[in-house]
Amino acid sequence: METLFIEFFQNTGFALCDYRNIIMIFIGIIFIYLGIAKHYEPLLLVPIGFGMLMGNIPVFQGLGLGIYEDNSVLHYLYFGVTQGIYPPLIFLGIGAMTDFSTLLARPVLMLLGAAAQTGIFITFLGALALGFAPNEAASIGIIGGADGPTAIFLTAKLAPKLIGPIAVAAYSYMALVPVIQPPIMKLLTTRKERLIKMEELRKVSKKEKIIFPIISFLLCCFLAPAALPLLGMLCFGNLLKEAVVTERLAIAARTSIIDSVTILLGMTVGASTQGNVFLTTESIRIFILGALSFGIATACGLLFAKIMNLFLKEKINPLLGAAGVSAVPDSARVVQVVGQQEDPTNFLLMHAMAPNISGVIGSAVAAGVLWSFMS
Amino acid sequence: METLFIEFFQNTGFALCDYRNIIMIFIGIIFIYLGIAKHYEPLLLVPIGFGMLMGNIPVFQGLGLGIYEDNSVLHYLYFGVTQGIYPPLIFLGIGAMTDFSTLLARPVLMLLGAAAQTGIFITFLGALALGFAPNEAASIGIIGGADGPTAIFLTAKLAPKLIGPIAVAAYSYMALVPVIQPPIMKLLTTRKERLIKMEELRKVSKKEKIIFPIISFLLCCFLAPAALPLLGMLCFGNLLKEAVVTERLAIAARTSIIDSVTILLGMTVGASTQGNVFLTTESIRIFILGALSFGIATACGLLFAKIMNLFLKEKINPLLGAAGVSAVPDSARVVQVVGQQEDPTNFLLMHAMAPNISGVIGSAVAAGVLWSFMS
Amino acid sequence: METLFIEFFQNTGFALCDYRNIIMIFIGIIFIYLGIAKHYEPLLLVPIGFGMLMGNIPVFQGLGLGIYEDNSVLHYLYFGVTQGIYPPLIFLGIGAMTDFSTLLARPVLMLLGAAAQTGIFITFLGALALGFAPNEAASIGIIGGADGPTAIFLTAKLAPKLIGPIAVAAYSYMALVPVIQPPIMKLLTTRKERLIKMEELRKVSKKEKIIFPIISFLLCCFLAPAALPLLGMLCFGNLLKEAVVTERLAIAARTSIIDSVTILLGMTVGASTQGNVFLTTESIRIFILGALSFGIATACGLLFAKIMNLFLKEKINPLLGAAGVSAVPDSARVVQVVGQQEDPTNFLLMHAMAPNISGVIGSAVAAGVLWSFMS
Amino acid sequence: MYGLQAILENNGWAISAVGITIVFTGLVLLSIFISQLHKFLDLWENKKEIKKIFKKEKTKSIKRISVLFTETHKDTAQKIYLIVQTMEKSFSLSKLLWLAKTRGLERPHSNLNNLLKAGIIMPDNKGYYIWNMDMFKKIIRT
Amino acid sequence: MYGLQAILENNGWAISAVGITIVFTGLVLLSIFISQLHKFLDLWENKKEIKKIFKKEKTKSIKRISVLFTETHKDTAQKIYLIVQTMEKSFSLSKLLWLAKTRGLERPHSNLNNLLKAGIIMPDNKGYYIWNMDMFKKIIRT
Amino acid sequence: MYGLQAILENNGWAISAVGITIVFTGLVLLSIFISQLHKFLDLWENKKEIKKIFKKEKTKSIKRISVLFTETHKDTAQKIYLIVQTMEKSFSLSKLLWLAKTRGLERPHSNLNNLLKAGIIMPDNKGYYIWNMDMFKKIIRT
Ligand code: NA
Ligand code: NA
Ligand code: NA
Repeated sequence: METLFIEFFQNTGFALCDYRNIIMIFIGIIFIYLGIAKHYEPLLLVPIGFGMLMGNIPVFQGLGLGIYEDNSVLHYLYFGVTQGIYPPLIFLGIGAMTDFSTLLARPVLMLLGAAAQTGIFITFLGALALGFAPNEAASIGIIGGADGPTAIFLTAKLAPKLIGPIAVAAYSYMALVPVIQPPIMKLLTTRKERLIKMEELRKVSKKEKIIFPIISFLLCCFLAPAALPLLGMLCFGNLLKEAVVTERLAIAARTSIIDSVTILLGMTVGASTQGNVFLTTESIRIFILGALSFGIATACGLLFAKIMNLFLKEKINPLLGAAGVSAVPDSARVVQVVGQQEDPTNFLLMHAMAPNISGVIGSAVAAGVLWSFMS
Repeated sequence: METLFIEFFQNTGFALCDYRNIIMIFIGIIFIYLGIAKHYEPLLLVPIGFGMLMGNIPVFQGLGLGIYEDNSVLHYLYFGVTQGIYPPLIFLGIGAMTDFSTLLARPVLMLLGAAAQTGIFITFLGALALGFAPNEAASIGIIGGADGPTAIFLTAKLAPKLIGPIAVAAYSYMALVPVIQPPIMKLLTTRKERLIKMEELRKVSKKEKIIFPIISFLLCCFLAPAALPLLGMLCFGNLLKEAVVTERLAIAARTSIIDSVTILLGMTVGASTQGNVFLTTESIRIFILGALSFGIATACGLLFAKIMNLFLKEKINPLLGAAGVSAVPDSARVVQVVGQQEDPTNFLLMHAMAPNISGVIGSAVAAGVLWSFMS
Repeated sequence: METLFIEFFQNTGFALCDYRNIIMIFIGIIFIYLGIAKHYEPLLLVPIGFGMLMGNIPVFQGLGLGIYEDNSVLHYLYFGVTQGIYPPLIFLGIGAMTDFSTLLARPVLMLLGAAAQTGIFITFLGALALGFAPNEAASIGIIGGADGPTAIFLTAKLAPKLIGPIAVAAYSYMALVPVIQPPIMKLLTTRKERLIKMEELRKVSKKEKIIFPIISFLLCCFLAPAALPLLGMLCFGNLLKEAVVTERLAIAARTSIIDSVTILLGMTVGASTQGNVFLTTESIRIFILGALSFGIATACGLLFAKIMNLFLKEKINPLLGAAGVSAVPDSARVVQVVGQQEDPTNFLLMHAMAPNISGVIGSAVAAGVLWSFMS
Repeated sequence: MYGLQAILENNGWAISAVGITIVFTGLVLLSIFISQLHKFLDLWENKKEIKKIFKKEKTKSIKRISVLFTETHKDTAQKIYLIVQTMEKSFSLSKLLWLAKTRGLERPHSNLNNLLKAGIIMPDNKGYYIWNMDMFKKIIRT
Repeated sequence: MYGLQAILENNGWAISAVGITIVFTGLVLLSIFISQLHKFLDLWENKKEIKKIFKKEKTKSIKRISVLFTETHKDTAQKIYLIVQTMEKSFSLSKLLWLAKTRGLERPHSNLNNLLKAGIIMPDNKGYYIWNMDMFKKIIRT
Repeated sequence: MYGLQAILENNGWAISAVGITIVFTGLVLLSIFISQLHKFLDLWENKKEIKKIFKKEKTKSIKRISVLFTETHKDTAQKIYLIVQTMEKSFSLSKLLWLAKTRGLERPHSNLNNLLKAGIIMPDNKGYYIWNMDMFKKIIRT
């Protein structure tokens, strides 16, 4: 019986524990804390954080417990991540809950959503320069797209080994948008620019809203066919929403489907960060590049807005450019907050939704382009 | 960089595009239009229509984008169609939302649901005569069952290659029930017959409703065991509904489960209609036979009702026979409408639900029989 | 045509039928009856009962109808059982609907939940003595854990062939808790003991509730890593609930996810009881041992409570010990009922929830321990 | 192969004939069964009903009348009702007891007990209790 | 390999340039399309509207006035409205007919028929009917 | 193999003993931890509370009083409140501003600004704003 006790003890987490597991568990708890106490993207940080705990319980190999073991429950649930199935399903739900009205009312603001994607490609170049292979560099660059599902999808297709660090980096920075963006926004704009008010948006008709997902899907996917899974589902979800007659399907998409998938995606992405796999110098470089990518994307959006103002009769508030990174809807809210710091009667939120959402489309297209070039 | 541009352009949809893709995209838009603007089965036509767009974006092979490529997202979601998993899940939901009261109150009307299935077998013979192989002929015949999930299920088991055209034909004709059926109904019935009023239905007790799904499942599946997956789930769903104590499971079945599966089934069935696979003379023949099948099924139901009237003391309105094709609940509504064109105070809807629902059971049994004979 | 008729008839359930199928169908109907008419765990007994009907329709082999055939729909749905995927998902939902307040308010009552698990190990010894292999004996012992998902999970990992009988035994006895437990409770306690009143529970703060799932997960899984899939999901679900900011995920977990999985798990477990596989002397022995296991677990809980009273200043009502078996929340209700038979003003329900829920944690740990020893 | 030959070769006539026969057999049997079902159930119900009238009704009424409510009891019951009105529809007995104590009702235990026995407070089978207004009116407010 | 060399070697500049160009092309095209869309839709709508004014409006109004309501009819309509108020928003015509019969209304069939023709009772396209209050006020309560 | 021999052979006693020990260890540790948890949390809370009393409360009250409301201001605030009542609970500031302009309020920008600074209009953190009734009563309706 003694031998059994000893044998058992040797298989407990206390005996098997690696310092890296402890670090990751600690990070997981921080994620949970930020989600719950600070309300930073709780729907993502809490599942990822708890997933980190689950993935870093030290387990003996062979029983089928770890996420990287073939027959474990976590492995089955992780399948949707590695095969890129979850991200399109999440996009389906996002489509079914997003109102594209502001974008339809002021289409010129879409360009800001395009400009911010420059960050993706600049980071891609940086990652190449740091010695990453092209497929890895592309996956790192997409962090600047500020769109979790897109980042996971592209990484699953191009560099599956990096899913853990890239997903965690992407979601961390998305959660930290209220911390990262304001200084850059204030640095690159003058007070006078930040005070610019936007004119009221026109009312958009139902027909425009129905036609939009169809056209934008066809146009973008003819241009970049590899954006099909993400953009297709985004537009499909939006069509289900706007068609009204398919309301019950839209409800399913934006409740049970997206919520179930968010739980599974968050948890398994978190669990994929096993200490020994995750805590590498590579991950650290990814985190640094990711932060840069985010910053550059924000800067590109802001600067492009200023360039646009050189040509536009009716000036736009360059703060809106920062919303082009996506990170829906946090970066749009940051624009609102920063704008109101100068003038509390300036309401930029609705206008910021336009670059914000077009940033989602933009990064999906960028992901499609990178995917098709890399494989 | 020029070469890259050219290379990229050669991989865009504009360069890869085939005229058949354009035709299919056009058809997809028509489907969406019919669903949204005309309210023809929008829960099916909109997903199928958008699926057609997704399936006909011209993509380069090898990247894993097309539904017929092994590792594509669409392929994984299509798995539920090819393995016949989605249709039983949809039947679970239908069972959980269907009230069998009228059928229990007037069981004799079930015979009309049986009669309409004759269309399946006549079309089967016609397809054989046109040179289709028996398994294909059976799959084509089932279009006359006017039941999408049943048609998809049987085709998945017998002739997986035809899933696209058969599913699209089945759903198209189901959507077009209000167009196809009325002329046949008016042709085969006299005004006097159409004026027949049905007596009030008796009230059905809770116990009858609970016992019904159990008995009808056991009886039909002992007779035709291959109807098990479809009928089993239909009756299971209905039991969950009628048992009341399992209400929360019934709710899941008739909301999140059926809606999620409807989205995935509709979209992937639509996406399976890639122009080069779909636009064949075979598909055209399937469409013609499908229309015939539908018409014959309607006629069989009507004529059998007239035959029944020769024997019944209390005559039934032969229009009810047209509801025997299934296409729940559209064909029952058509009966109501055509009946009211003669006499606005004649209310046939509730009575038409009986043959309508028994038509679902009938085609599931027919599918079981055909499946067991063909394999 | 005659030959075809005969051939067909030879393939109907009437011709293929085995007396064991009839027995199982009869048992299935009893399950449904107990669920609907007697309200014994209807959410489990109705799906399992109907699943028994589905699994015992006599089918010809080779077509892909039976649950044990590779390509059947039932087989695909059964995959979640055999791979142990459904039980953790159910635990996710249970976590998201359970309030651990009482347990936090009176942690000493957790020991009763530990004590009742002794039944598992005593039955394990009994099963060994009766000649079962260790892996089978462990699966049989877990019936005493009175926790369906845990029993199915462990059996799927250790002795997949026994899933049917063990799951049915576990759920049967859980449903029969109001019949099995009261006599044992009355036998092992004095009237004076049953009259003991418990003091009011203190109010538990939100922070405690949020920290609890994290700590209990880490602590138990460091101790018994193999409890990871079950405990991880239970605590994850509970965290989603208590975090409030993740309410929409908790709703998904405790509605669409748990309900969908319950439908599929119940039905396929029921369908796995094909007469020829299920009706063996082995199954009968499992049922007898299962009943014993349940009884012993109840007795252990009761007796341990009496032992605790020897040391505690403030005595606890030993009836609470019976709730330690889990069978949430039925056995807690039984405690309430038996307590009120002596004194209608004695309210034990809330107090009984503490051992009840800790019994769930206890059996998950026990399952983890057994799993790691057996493989 | 085309036409009638194809049908013959593939056993088409037989399959169709057998097929439609089976569909009809199934639905005819089912319709016959259903048409008899409610008659059978009616018989069964009546049997039970008759039994009930003779047996259960009696015991039930006896059981309930066995709790005697003095005027003091009724008065307390009214007070408890006022408390219950401040609570949710499904209330916890222990909370009610505590509230009753707090408000200084006399012998709350015994009074609640009486209400339970009389069926005025009834378990909702979910661990909570509900107030049976009908019974309350019948017994107390007479 | 590091630095600029790595970028060059992996065709980095070209990929980035092409990539960002495509993203811009897509969104620019889309934004141009959208900005024109509502103008196009307005035109289309107006075309229809104009047609409607000349065609449908006329036929519609004619169609409705074609049902003449005598005072007796109006009286019955009022009574039917009272019945409808006791029913759910979407009601079954057969049930309404039955209720009307039960309450002894004269010629319920013909009266219901008139209400249907006048558009006071309208199908809800789900097999049930709703009461068009506006039409009722316009025609009956004048 | 049966009986005690089977148990011995399969290491049954040891497995059971170890097993039940671990279950107990787990739950005992957990129960000890829980029983200490709320004490620990209380300490932590109190620490914060004490700090708060000395620091934040002051700054907060100062910050709020810094907005001075003249009678004219208060009057406008009352009018704005009437507008807010016609809107949803969470309202858009830009819409409120527009409504205020439409109804001819004087200097709506500056007035709204004051209400924001005074915390009478508060962001709901979802991009919309809510009306803080308590603050409104405290500052305006005094
Ligand atoms: Na983006
Ligand atoms: Na049919
Ligand atoms: Na237990």
